[in-house]
Amino acid sequence: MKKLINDPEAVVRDALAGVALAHPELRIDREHRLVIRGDAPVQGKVGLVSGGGSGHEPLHGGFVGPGMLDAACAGEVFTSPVPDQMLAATTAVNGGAGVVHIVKNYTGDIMNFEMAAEMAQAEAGVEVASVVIDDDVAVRDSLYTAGRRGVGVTVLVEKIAGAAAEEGRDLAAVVDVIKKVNDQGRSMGMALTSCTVPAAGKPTFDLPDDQMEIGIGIHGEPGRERVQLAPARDVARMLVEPVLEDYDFTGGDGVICFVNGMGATPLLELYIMYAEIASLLDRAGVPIARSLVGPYITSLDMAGCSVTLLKVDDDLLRLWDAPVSTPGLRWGA
Amino acid sequence: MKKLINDPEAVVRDALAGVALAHPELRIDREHRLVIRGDAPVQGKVGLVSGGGSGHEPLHGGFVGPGMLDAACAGEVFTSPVPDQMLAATTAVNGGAGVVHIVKNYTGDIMNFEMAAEMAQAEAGVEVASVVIDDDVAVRDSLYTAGRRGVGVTVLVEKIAGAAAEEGRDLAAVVDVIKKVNDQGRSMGMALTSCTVPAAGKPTFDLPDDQMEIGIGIHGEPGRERVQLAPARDVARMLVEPVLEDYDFTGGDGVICFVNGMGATPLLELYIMYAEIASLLDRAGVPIARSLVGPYITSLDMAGCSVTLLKVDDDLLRLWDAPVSTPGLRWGA
Amino acid sequence: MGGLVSQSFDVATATAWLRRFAERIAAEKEWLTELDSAIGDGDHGINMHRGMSAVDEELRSSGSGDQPADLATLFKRTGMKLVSSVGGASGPLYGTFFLRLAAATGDATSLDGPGLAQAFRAGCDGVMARGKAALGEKTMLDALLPAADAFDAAIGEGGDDLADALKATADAARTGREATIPMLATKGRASYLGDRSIGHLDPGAASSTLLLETLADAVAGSDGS
Amino acid sequence: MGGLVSQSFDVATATAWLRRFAERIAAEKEWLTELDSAIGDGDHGINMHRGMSAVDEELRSSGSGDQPADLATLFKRTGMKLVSSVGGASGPLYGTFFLRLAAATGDATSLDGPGLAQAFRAGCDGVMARGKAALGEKTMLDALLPAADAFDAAIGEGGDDLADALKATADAARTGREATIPMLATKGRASYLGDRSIGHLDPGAASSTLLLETLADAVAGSDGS
Ligand SMILES: Nc1ncnc2c1ncn2[C@@H]1O[C@H](COP(=O)(O)OP(=O)(O)O)[C@@H](O)[C@H]1O
Ligand SMILES: Nc1ncnc2c1ncn2[C@@H]1O[C@H](COP(=O)(O)OP(=O)(O)O)[C@@H](O)[C@H]1O
Ligand SMILES: [Mg+2]
Ligand SMILES: [Mg+2]
Ligand SMILES: [Mg+2]
Ligand SMILES: [Mg+2]
Repeated sequence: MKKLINDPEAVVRDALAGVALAHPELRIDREHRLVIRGDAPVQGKVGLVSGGGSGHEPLHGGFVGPGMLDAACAGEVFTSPVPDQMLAATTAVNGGAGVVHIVKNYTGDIMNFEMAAEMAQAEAGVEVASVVIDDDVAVRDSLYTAGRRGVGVTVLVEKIAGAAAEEGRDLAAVVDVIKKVNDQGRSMGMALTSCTVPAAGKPTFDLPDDQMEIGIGIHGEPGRERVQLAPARDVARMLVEPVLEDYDFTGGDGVICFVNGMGATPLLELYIMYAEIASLLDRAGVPIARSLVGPYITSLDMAGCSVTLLKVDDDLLRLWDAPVSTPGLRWGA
Repeated sequence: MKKLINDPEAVVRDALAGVALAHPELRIDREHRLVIRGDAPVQGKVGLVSGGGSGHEPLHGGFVGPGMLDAACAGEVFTSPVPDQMLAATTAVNGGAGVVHIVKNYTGDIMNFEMAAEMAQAEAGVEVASVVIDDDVAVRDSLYTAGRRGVGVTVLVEKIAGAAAEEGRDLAAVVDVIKKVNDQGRSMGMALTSCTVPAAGKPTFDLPDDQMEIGIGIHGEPGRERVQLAPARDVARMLVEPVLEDYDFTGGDGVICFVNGMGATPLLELYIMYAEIASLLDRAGVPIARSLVGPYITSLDMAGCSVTLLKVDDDLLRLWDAPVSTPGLRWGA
Repeated sequence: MGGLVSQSFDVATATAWLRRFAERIAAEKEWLTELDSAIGDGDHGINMHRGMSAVDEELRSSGSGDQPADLATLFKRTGMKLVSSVGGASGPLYGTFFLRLAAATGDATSLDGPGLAQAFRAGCDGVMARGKAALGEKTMLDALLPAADAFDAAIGEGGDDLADALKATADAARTGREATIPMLATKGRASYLGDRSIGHLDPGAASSTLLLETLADAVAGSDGS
Repeated sequence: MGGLVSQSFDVATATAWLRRFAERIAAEKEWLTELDSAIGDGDHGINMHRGMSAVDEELRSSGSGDQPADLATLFKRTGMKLVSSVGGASGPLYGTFFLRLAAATGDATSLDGPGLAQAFRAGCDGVMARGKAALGEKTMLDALLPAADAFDAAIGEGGDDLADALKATADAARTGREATIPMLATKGRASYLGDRSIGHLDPGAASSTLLLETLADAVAGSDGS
């Protein structure tokens, strides 16, 4: 295992120390492993808390700041944080207008956030609303699964909900906009290589030199199928087709097209993928209103990419364009 | 070779197609492989042109936009662009106040930019000033080398010179600020793995599983020495010490501390490195005024990082903080 | 012996159980992680090890005045420690298991066979409630529930001592664990795999089997000493 | 034969040379790239192949009315094509070589031995001026300059025909190329390596040797046909 780390068991603690030093505008709670907006709690504003296993940086800690999250809880690598953390985050950002928990749909995240919400309401009297993000079309949402995984749409949710909270919408309205984004967004990912969890010390799975995994999750969970390596244009098809089959993206004001890198895939390749994806969308009559290209929800050192489409309207576009100032996403401020 | 590409010989063309589609605010000259500010030429403003081999994205094309470059020329992977490209870029951004060529110190880049400047002056009558960036302390600057390589400082130069040009400084003043940044900036990099040039199809060099390369260049050029893998805190020392030995960073208004990812190194690791580097600077009495952490000058799919320090004063800090709006670096706008 | 479940399960035995469980988890960390790599995200051994090390450390560090006076205190501390240190799916599930065990033991300082079987059943119910899963979904419940049934059956027959009953319980857990191999996962991360989850042993069922094996060992050990 | 350098070097021979050079570059692309991987950035074969393919394509596609009338036109086109398609260090260097060759041939449609030797020397001077390098710095000049000297010497002796003179020239390039192995690089990317550049053959010296070998072949071939 080749990694720039000190102790494989302490990567989250050590990285958080770096975040604290690099971003004095944020507040870091080292005990609870929280990244918190410097000016939290913002009185009268709905507080936004997210979190999850580490290893997906910049998600979630890199999305804390004005116009996005109020706090993020960092779990161990690929492991949901624990209720104590979410409780501390919820208390820290409660400005009296309630707190939203943005939860990616994984059994562990759901259960830990559920326990935290019970505790926050019972112990601290904070009004908590939880919204679950489940956008990964690689997984069939049926009785036979834990439901779709939460992946790329989470990034878009955090930006758009952040803008909605910033402009003063109330708890119910912020929850509504999150649900709308989750309903109108879909993702699909792929991997060229496995990732290596530091504490495990070796790749999570073996992928032969001539194969790739289609429908991969962001934790190295195996995907839909393993296929022969193929040119970018074929990979684009394998990702875009299931997304378009699952939801009708035509007829609105276009889509936000988000091409995400899994951690070890350079920007050069992501732009090649973007060109192929854009041309497929064009052929399908889906206009692109905005784009986002880069590694925003990663899987440690995995090589690969994912595509997320979100059908937008005027309101969502305005919220997307609103100023945001976080380490990972910044514009207009 | 596992890459998200179509044709290994056409990665630059294909990626540029993606940039054109993802960033309608930029103008792409596909024939000359240029990324140009949408509103170029800006009358009365000094034009800033840079460029170099591809494979370092977001450098340079991702740094085109208000507050940074006016145009970037994309060469083949790791190969300097050709004079025709630089000539076309120079003409496209000439707003009557002269054009600066920001050239990284590599034999090929120097010679091609030199031919282009000769042509621009002779054929198009544009006043061109060239500034060479050479900040890599891994290379001894002596009679026995082609001089120091241009690496991380290039990113800081493009931001700061962009702000200087944007606020209306003249050609000589912009050149002065670039020279100052180059004089006061130093870098050192390392690699955990090789990169793979698409057209070559296999790693540029072999690096055993238990070794790393200290002093690596951004093209896979071997570095100062190969050593055993070591914890992040030791790697930080191997990078920071030669930088501090080479230039006195104390006594100013602190430094911009830029921890750069080589392409395949995740943000989690970069923040771990940042914590170690910041603590070394603290011990050395070098205060950090600003930080930048992320993959900004990469080497395809190489895993590794580099450290760049720039000693700043009020003027440089103000220029650093000024608004910038490019795909790769954006704030205040 | 015959007809009587004579041994009692007290705080010392329960503490020994938790320590043995922590040890086995440490020893099998790699294996559990490997199982989770095949159908999950490759962290189950790491998660359980983090949690049980924390529990073990608390057990060691609690001074003589701080020793749990009753089983409920011991199990509540264990459950809370697991909830607050493990995360993932297994944190709330194992945490809830011990919190329910605590609730079921009241202020008892020791339990007899039927009492332990009842408490164990309560723990399993807690796992079902928290995870909303049932038998046959390829989870830890496929080791826990057959074990609970075997425990009840052994106690009901009234023919064995507690150590023997727990041996049968652990055997049932092992059988249940092996039975997860051909199962299709319909809960947890493994469910994402669809048919590809078939043919692999569930990591949570593996760690739960260790829980039952160490329980049997701890009681047999205290019996013999 | 004796005392006379009888053959002349005309547009057809020059065209054959460029084509052979393009072919050899294509054939040795991997090798050149491998050499550059050891002490550079692993692209020299790719760079030269891109450039010479472009030259070759232009040579093929130029219709009958578009055929270069004289050597200067042919070499100027070649040089400009290389400058505008190769990039890197080798683009301006090989480009300048051919542009200087063009300048040296004036409006000649063919050159005799001394003329060609003079033009070749002018090309080498161009490479020196553009790259600010000299003999012994582990660059293409370490093949080119010994070749130029050998060419001059062969012509000066006046005892050989052009084909033989060029055979000696190519031999000198090969010897010069091999001599780069123990050299310390002090120009170009390889200089970054310091002592570690020692023990490797310089890629530019390797491609320049191909340039001289194909020149010898082209003249020998046209001689024989
Ligand atoms: N809903 C559930 N009910 C019961 N057990 C479950 C459920 N979901 C997952 N598990 C168990 O949890 C185990 C995985 O635990 P672990 O790897 O630590 O957590 P995570 O899946 O969050 O990485 C699975 O092997 C399975 O036995
Ligand atoms: N200053 C120079 N003068 C002459 N030849 C040089 C000089 N610098 C480099 N070279 C030659 O160029 C070759 C490298 O060419 P190439 O790999 O195509 O370019 P780059 O180094 O830009 O990648 C070297 O092997 C060397 O022979
Ligand atoms: Mg996990
Ligand atoms: Mg090159
Ligand atoms: Mg797991
Ligand atoms: Mg090269």
